[in-house]
This record gives sequence, C-alpha cells and structure tokens, in this order.
Amino acid sequence: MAKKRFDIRSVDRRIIFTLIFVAVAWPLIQPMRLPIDVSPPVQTLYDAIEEIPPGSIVMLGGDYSPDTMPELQPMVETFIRHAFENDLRVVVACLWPASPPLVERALTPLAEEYGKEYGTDFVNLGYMAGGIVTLLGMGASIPNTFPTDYGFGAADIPSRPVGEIPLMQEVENFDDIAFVMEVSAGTPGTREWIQQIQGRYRVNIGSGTTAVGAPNFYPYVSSGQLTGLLGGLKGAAEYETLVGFPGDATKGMDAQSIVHALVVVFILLGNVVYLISLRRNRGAEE
Amino acid sequence: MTFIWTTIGALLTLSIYSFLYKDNPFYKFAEHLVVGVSAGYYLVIYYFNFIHPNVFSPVFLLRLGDEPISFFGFHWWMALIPGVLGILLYTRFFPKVAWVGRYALAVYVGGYAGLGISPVMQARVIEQLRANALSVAGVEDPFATMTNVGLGVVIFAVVAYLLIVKRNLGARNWLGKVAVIVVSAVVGYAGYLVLTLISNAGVVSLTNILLVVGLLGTLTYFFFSMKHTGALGGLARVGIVFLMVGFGASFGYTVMSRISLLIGRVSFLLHDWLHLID
Amino acid sequence: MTMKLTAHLTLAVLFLAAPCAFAQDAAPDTTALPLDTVPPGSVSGLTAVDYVDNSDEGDRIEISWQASPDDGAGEGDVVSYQLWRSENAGADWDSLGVAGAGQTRYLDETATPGTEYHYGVAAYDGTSYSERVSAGPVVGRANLFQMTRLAVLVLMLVFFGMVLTFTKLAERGADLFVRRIPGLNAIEEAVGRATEMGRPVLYVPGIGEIDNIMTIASLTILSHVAKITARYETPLIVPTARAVVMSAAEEVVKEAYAEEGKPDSYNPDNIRYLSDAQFAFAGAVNGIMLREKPAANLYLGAFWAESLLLAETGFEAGAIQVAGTAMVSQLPFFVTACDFTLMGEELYAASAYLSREPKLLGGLKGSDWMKVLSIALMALGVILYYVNQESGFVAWFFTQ
Amino acid sequence: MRREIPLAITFLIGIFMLVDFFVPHHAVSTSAEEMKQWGTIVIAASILLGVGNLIRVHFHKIRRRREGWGYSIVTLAIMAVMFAFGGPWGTVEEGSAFNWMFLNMQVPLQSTMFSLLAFFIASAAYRAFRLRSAEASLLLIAAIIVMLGRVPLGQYLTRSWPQAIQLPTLTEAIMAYPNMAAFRGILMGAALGVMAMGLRIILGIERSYLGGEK
Repeated sequence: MAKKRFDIRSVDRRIIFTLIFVAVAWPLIQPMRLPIDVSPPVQTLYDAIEEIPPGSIVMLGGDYSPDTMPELQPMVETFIRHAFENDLRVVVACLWPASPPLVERALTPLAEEYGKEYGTDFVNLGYMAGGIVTLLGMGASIPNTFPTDYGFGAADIPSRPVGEIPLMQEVENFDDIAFVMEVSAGTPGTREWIQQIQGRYRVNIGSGTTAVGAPNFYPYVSSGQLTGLLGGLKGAAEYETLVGFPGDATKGMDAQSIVHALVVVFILLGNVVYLISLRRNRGAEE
Repeated sequence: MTFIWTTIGALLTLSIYSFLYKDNPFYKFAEHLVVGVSAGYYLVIYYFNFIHPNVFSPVFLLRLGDEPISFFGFHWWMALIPGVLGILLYTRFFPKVAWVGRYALAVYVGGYAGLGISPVMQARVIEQLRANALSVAGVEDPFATMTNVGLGVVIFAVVAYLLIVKRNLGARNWLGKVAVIVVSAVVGYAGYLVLTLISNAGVVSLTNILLVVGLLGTLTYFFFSMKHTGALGGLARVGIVFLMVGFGASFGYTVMSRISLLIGRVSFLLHDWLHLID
Repeated sequence: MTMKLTAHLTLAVLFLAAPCAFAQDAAPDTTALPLDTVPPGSVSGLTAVDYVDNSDEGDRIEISWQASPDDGAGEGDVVSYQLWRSENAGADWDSLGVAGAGQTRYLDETATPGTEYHYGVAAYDGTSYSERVSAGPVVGRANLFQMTRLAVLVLMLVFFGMVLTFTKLAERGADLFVRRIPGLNAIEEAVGRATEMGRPVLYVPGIGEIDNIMTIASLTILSHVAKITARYETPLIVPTARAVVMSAAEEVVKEAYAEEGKPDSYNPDNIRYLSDAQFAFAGAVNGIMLREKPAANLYLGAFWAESLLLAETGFEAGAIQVAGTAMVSQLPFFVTACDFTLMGEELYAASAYLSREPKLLGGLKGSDWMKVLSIALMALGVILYYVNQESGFVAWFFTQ
Repeated sequence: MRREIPLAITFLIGIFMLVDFFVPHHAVSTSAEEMKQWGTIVIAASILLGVGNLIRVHFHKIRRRREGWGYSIVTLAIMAVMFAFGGPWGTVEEGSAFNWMFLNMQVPLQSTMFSLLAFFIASAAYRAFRLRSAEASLLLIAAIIVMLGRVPLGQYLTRSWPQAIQLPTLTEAIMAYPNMAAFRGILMGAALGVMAMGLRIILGIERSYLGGEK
C-alpha cells in the first residue's frame, strides 16, 4: 500500500463540531435570508391584513406564557409591526394572566420605532379571567368586559378606566374590529375564539399557534373559519418574510435550515466514504 | 453587577463547550462546580419544600393553617408517619436493624407499583388500541388521501429496494446499482398509480393498512415465548422495518429542538454577554 | 303574548340582578336592543345524572341537553342558557347558573349529597326565554366504582389471570421457551472484554426514581452484572442520580459480591450519588468515562435527554456500549450510538431471562397472550365498526 | 415474621393504590393522595443519604490525594457555600444569594450541557447512519426525509414537485403512520412489561432490587 494518507473515515469529530457551531452562530450575526416558501395559510393571513383600510382597528389576542415565547413572540412582534406599517390601530386583550407583559415587551420598542402613541394608536387591555365567559362578554361589550386597561409600562402610563382612553371610545363590540389576530398556546385560545366569536359575530380571525398545536387548526383554515394560520417558528418566519422584516424567527430558521442540511451532508459524506472503503476492501481481498 | 454575573455565566458556558475539544481543567472545574451547586441546592430545597411544611412544622410548630389533606382528618402525629418512614431508610448504617429499612423501601416501591399499573393499562394499552382502531376505521384520519399517495411512493420504493437487495440483484457493480434505482422508481410509480386508483375509488386508505401492519409487526417482534420463524418471523421482520423507520424519523424530528437549545446559548453569548447582535 | 313577554322580561331583570358574575358583566343591555318578540326554541333531551369524578363526594350533578334550534341555526340568536334547580319536584326553582351559547353541558358542583333534585333549562336570546324544560329527580352520591373504567379493570384482571396461570404452570415444570435477547449476551461479552483489558465496567441505572419500574428492572440486571464482575474482580462503577436508587444499588452490589464469596472486593466508593440535576449528572458521568476509562458502558433504566450525551461520550472514550430503556423518545439515540440496545419490553424481559426463574418466565408468556388478545380486540372493534356503527361494543370502544 | 409482615404490608398498600384508580369515593382518593405525599417526603428525606455519599467519596479522594483531588475541594466547598446561603439560617427567596447562585451557575451550566446535544446529534448521525444493511438504510432514509422536511429549505427544494411527495408532506405522513404504529407497539409491549413487573412486586415475588433476601 501507499504511504499513510489522509483518511476521511477517521475525520475528527471536532471538525463536525466546529462546522455546527459556525452554522448556528453565523446566521445570528449575519441573517442570510435563505429562500422561504410561504405556505397558503400564512399568505391568506397576510393578504387579509393588507386589505384592511388604514385607520381601522384590529385586535391582538395574546394567550401564551413564557415557555412558548420562542415560537410565539416573533408572531406577536411581526403582527404589531404589520399593523403599524399599515396604519392600523391595535387593541390588545389577553385571556392568559402571563401574556400582557409579554405583549408589552413587543409593543414598547415598536411603538417607539413607528412613533405611535399609547391610547390613540394602540391600547393594552391586559388580562381578564373567565375564558369563554369573557369572550362572550366581549361579544356584547368590550369596554364592559375590560373596564380598565393594563397601562403602558415603558412609558409609565398607569392603568386607568377605558372611558378615559380615546381609542376605546371607538370600540364597543366586534362590529368595530376589522380583524382579530389570536396568538395562542392552548386553552382558552384559538378554538374558543373561533367557536364563540367567529361564528357569532362574523369577524375575521387569524391565528398563530405552536408547531405542535397547528395541525389541530388546519381544518378551520380550509373551512374558512380561520383567516390564515401561522404554525410554529416556521410560520412566523414566513410571516416575517412577507412583512419584509426578517427577525428572530427568520434567523432561527436560517440556522435550522443550514444545520439540518449540514447534518444531511455529513450523513451522505459518511456513506460515500463507507461505500468506497467497502469497495477498496473487496478489491484487496480479490 | 449584572455584567459580572453574566460574565460568570458566559465563562462557565465556554468551559462546558471546551469539552468538545477535549477533557480539560476548565471542564473539570465546571463539572465539579455544578455537582456541588446542585447538591447544596437540592439539600436545601427538599427540606424547605417537603420536610419543613409536611413534617417539621406540624410536629414541632403545630402550625395547622396549611394542613395536608387527610381522610381521617388532620392530626399532628400523622405527619410523623412519613418522617419515620424517611428515618427508617437510615437504619442501613446499623447492620442489626438494616432489614427494617429495606422493607420500608419495599413498602414504598409496592405502593408506587400498585399506583402505576392501572393508568398504564388505560393510557398505554387501551387508549393506544382505541386510537389505532379509530384511525383504521377512518373516524379520525388527520391526513386525507393526499398523503396516501405520497406515502405510497415511499413505501413501494422501499419495498422494491428491499426485494432487490435481498435477492442480491445487481448489488455488485455500478450498473446493477443503477438498475436497482430504476426498478425501484418504476415500482414506486406503479404504486403511485395503483394508490391513486384505490383512493379515488374510496375503498380503504393505505395509511390504515400501514397502521395495522405496523402495530402487528412491532408487537410480534416483542413476542418472547415463541420462536421467530415462519410467518411469525416474517411479521417480526416487518416489525423491525417499522421500528427502524420510526427511530430514524424521530431522530430527524428531534434535531430541530436540539439546535434551538444551541441557538439559545449562542445568543446568550453573543447578545446578552457581548452585545454583538441585537 | 304580551303577558308572557312581560313575564320573561321580569324574569330577565331578576336574573340580571342576581349576584352572578356573568350576568353582571356581560348580559346585553336589553333596552338598547330592538325588542325581539319571538322567544327562542326550547332545548330537548335534557338529562341530569350523578357525576362521578376522581374524588367523588357526591356533590356534583351533570346536566346535559341538546341545543335550542335557534342556537347557531334557525334565528341564531340564542346567547345563553339559564339553569334552575329545585329541591321539591319542581315547585320552587332556584337560579343555578348560566351556560354560554353552543354549550350543552353544565356541571352543578353545589349539590348536597343524598338530596333529590330537579333541574330546568331554558334558552335565552337577549330578550326572552324559551319554554323551560325540566328533568329529575336525581340524587348525588359518593360512588364506589368508576364505571368508565370497567374495561380497564376487566382487561387487567384477564392479564393478571394469564400471568398467574402461566406462572403456576411453570412452577409445575412446564417447559417455557424464551427467545434469545441479543442485547443480553452483549452485556456478558462487554463485561468480559473489560476484564481482559483490566478496565472497569460502568453501569448507569438511569435517572428514574426508585418508583419507576424501569429502575427496578435495571437493579435486577445490576445484581446479575455485579455477580460477573465479582467473579472476575473487575471494578464496577455505578453512578446514580437519586439517593434512594444509590442506596438500593449499594445493597444489590454488596449482596452480589457476598454471594460470589468476594465481599472484600466490594468498593463502596464506586457506588456514587452524583446529582439530582439531570445535566449535572450527565456531565459528571461523562467525566468518569473520560478519566476512569471504563471499557464497558451499560445504560439500563429510565433515561431522558441525557441519553445521547452519555452514549456519544462513551463512544469517543472507546467503550463497548449496551443500552436498554423503555423510554420511547430516547430509543432512537441509543439505537444509533450504542452497540446493542434492549428495546422497550426487552428491558423487563431481560430480568426474567437472566434469573431463569419459572415464576418470572410465566409473566412473559402471559404478556405474549395479552398481545394476541389486544390485537384481536382491535380487529374486533374495526370489523364491528364497519358492520354496525351503533353496536354496544363499538360505542364502548370508540366513544369512551 | 421478619419477612411475612413487611410483605403483607407491601401487598396491602400496593392493592390499595391499585384499587384507588377504580374507586372514585373521596375517602379512598384522599387517603391515596395522602399516601402519595408520604412517598414524596420519604424521597426528600433520602437526599441526605445521597449527599452523605457524595461527601464520603470526595473526602476519600482528597485524603488519598488521588488524581483530580483538587476538583473535589471545589465540589465540597461550593456545596458548603450553597448550604450556608440557603440552610436553616439562610434564605432561598428570589433575590437571595442562594437564588442568585442557582440562577447564574446551575441554570446556565445545565442548559449549556443540554445544548451539547446539538453537536452530538450531528456526530452520531455522521457516524452511525451507514448503508450497512437494509434496516440501517431505512433508518437513514427516514431520518434524512424528516430532517429536510422540517425546515424551509426542504420545502424550497421540493416546491415544484406534486404536493403529495413534497418533503414536508412526506415528513408528516412518516411521523403519523409508520412512526406512530411502531411507537404504539413499543408502548404497548412496555406497558405489559410494567404491569407484569408491578404485579410481581406487589406479590413479593420480585425482590432482587432490595439486595439480599435475608
């Protein structure tokens, strides 16, 4: 045999480790904007919001908690951005106690960026206990169901009665709401909104859910009860792409795509090496 | 202050990652540190969360405010029972009475064994059977005929591949390998057509057959008291095929969540610590 | 007509004034709406039954009904259902609560056990109530048997019966065949190789608590492994993540060494409690693998995400690895990274196989017959479903 | 007697817990709840056994100056510090030193250790997914399809194909059928194993986990 030469079979694991690390870190530093194909439910959601005339009021239902933030927060951010871009006014209402501060985290910087004013351009009504009962109450009267707002922490605006908030003077029930975006991690959430509100008040509802929960809601999209659906980080990334502001979801999906492809390449490479060595061994025997 | 703590966290993070290069003093330090921290942590937390409220308080402080639930009504001495059971575990240091502790353990394990049996029967046998039967009966089939067809292509290709490789047709040279691929593709395409016909006719979906055959095969693989020969052996082999596809698929499925963990740590390093990215 | 309407309106005002959160917050302001003079259609099929929960005190009654024809269909104007309860056969109705439109079930959690109740339900469209439909009498009791779990009980008894029968048969000397379990032979080979190389054996009994049956199965196999290492005087390192498992492992290993007549070779420092924290434990075991260089790593028991951390490091350290777990989510990783893997039930079967005790082998035979029975049940369910979807078995099998 | 009485107690408690599943009466369920709570207390009380073992092993290492004994000092020292901050005279509330050490040492160390899996899952795939046999090939093919089908890249690569054989569709189909069937099989088999073993424990046939029988 020839002299000792580089043998790819014993490729150092450290090379694999380095490549993985780079593949994760690089897209975070430098978003690569790999092609993302927008799936129909996401396109539907985007189109529905695009069609709303400027100045209309949209509602954001935030029903999630910190453990599902990685998946759902990018959706909330992108929806608010999308609304502000199109000069829509946003009312936030939550059925989960943990949500209002999480939504607030997205609202604060975006309101600053777009120069939106609390109370006239957007309002955070905070959390109200009761689930379905609260939803039914909102169907009758939103200000009666949420008598005070959550306030706007970053601007030191304390909680106050909705009667004192200019935006809320224009909101009585779902006739005044052009679109509801429900970001939901469980119950009460998307299903309750569809059953209690969509069927009764004929308001368009779009939803964002975790990747695990999404398959349960695809039937509602095909039946038209849901106007669009974002499923997990992938759905969020597609939405970011459409709105034109690649954020955390896009970066994350970039990294995921690259690493997944890299692992597949490793596997293929490993097999090429394996097949070659098989052949060589067989040659040696003959 | 926050920066100091973040830096400590970041340095510890890097120490763990240095393990990927090779074992080194930094990793050893981090490893021994986390063992010590967690030992101290659990020692304290177990006391405050379990022993103090449930044993110490009721027995010594007679704080009856947060009384534990009890059929007999609450009596302070009842809190002694778990306390004594806990202490019995320590009899092992005294050889003469060590057997007492051993049986205290047996009682504990026996209780939990009893507790586990019925839910396992319910959730892992009956519910699984029912779910499988429901899918097969077509009551709950989340994926419509569309996936049928796609899956059909894969199955037929795999079947073709297995058939050919098993019979050693053309496994020797490149020409033979190409032939294998071509034949698989043709069989796969034929399968695609057949399945389209079947699902258009609405007879029974292939996915249902897959669920039945898969479960049957896998269960057969776990037959211990019969020799795996003949038809039984064939079914067991089918079971292995399903197990392998299942393992491969869930391996691939898990990659994403593991990468997410790494993304989390990398953004801790780059964002929270170094402020390199926003 | 007007009389009736006035009566309804009076009722409505009465109930709006009732201290009920929903009524106060959410009932529509009746004066603002144009008067809807047509009352909604009434509900049908009203039933009230004693509700059996997992801690039954007899204070719950479940009321269910079929929706009013105007709920979601017809006029589609039903906003809620009003519920009443009566203790004297419908003479005095007390308001019980409100259920939203679209709902057909209400759980009364305020019943006094042993009291006879009647229940009434009417649909409400914001202006007027439908005819009240009533059902009863019903009595709440603390029940002694959960009927919905009858199937579980029956199958469990059948299974136990089979296990015990085969155990008896085995004790009487019937020859029970048990197929070879490849992973088990691998364990002995791995220990043998460690002995040849003069390096220790690492046995990780998982991170499950002692109440996890996988941990018990693992301790049974540990006793077998400890006997082999005692015979060859190969060091056996057992890192654990739970204190009770650690002390049980100590007993098992000490006893195995004593049985092999080598009590002095037992080294208590090799049975170690590392950490209750999952990844602190995994990190420390990785350290053991790289520094004490065991030649055989055995992972048997309940594992979670740490499985691959251990198996990959063990591979890098060049050890022979045999794994065994019934943790479905971790099997793919053990199968790819270890030399042999005991999958699912094989872990439990292994302990019976190793002991060769007829009593334990009987259990295996019972399990096998239970599998046959399960498959038959599933087939029966499907066939009956196709034959007659209304049959009793189908109803039981598919709707529970 | 030493043997019969404890075995009888084990049997009675085991059966009582077994029966609890079928009897909804609150008297049974609340006492079963109470007993479960006793169980957690017994486990919590055992932590001292574990920590005792940890101290003994590291103390021996230090005394005999075995390799790496310096690190044993780290373990024991940090444990003592944790105990001092959180022990009977300390506090574990949010904002306490105990809590700070937990949040800034144990949490990042644990999650970093967890994230090592991202690297190991890649190296395991490279090493183990080889076309060695027909079965191994299946493992490999299924893994590749699912890996690509989970990310936008996979969707992009096959977007011009018919919907039915696009990677995301195939991924969902594989997860929902072959994967589901196989895992149901494993679950059911394992469940029978658990029940048989549980029965043997309750009946006192299986005792090897206790070590000796004496």
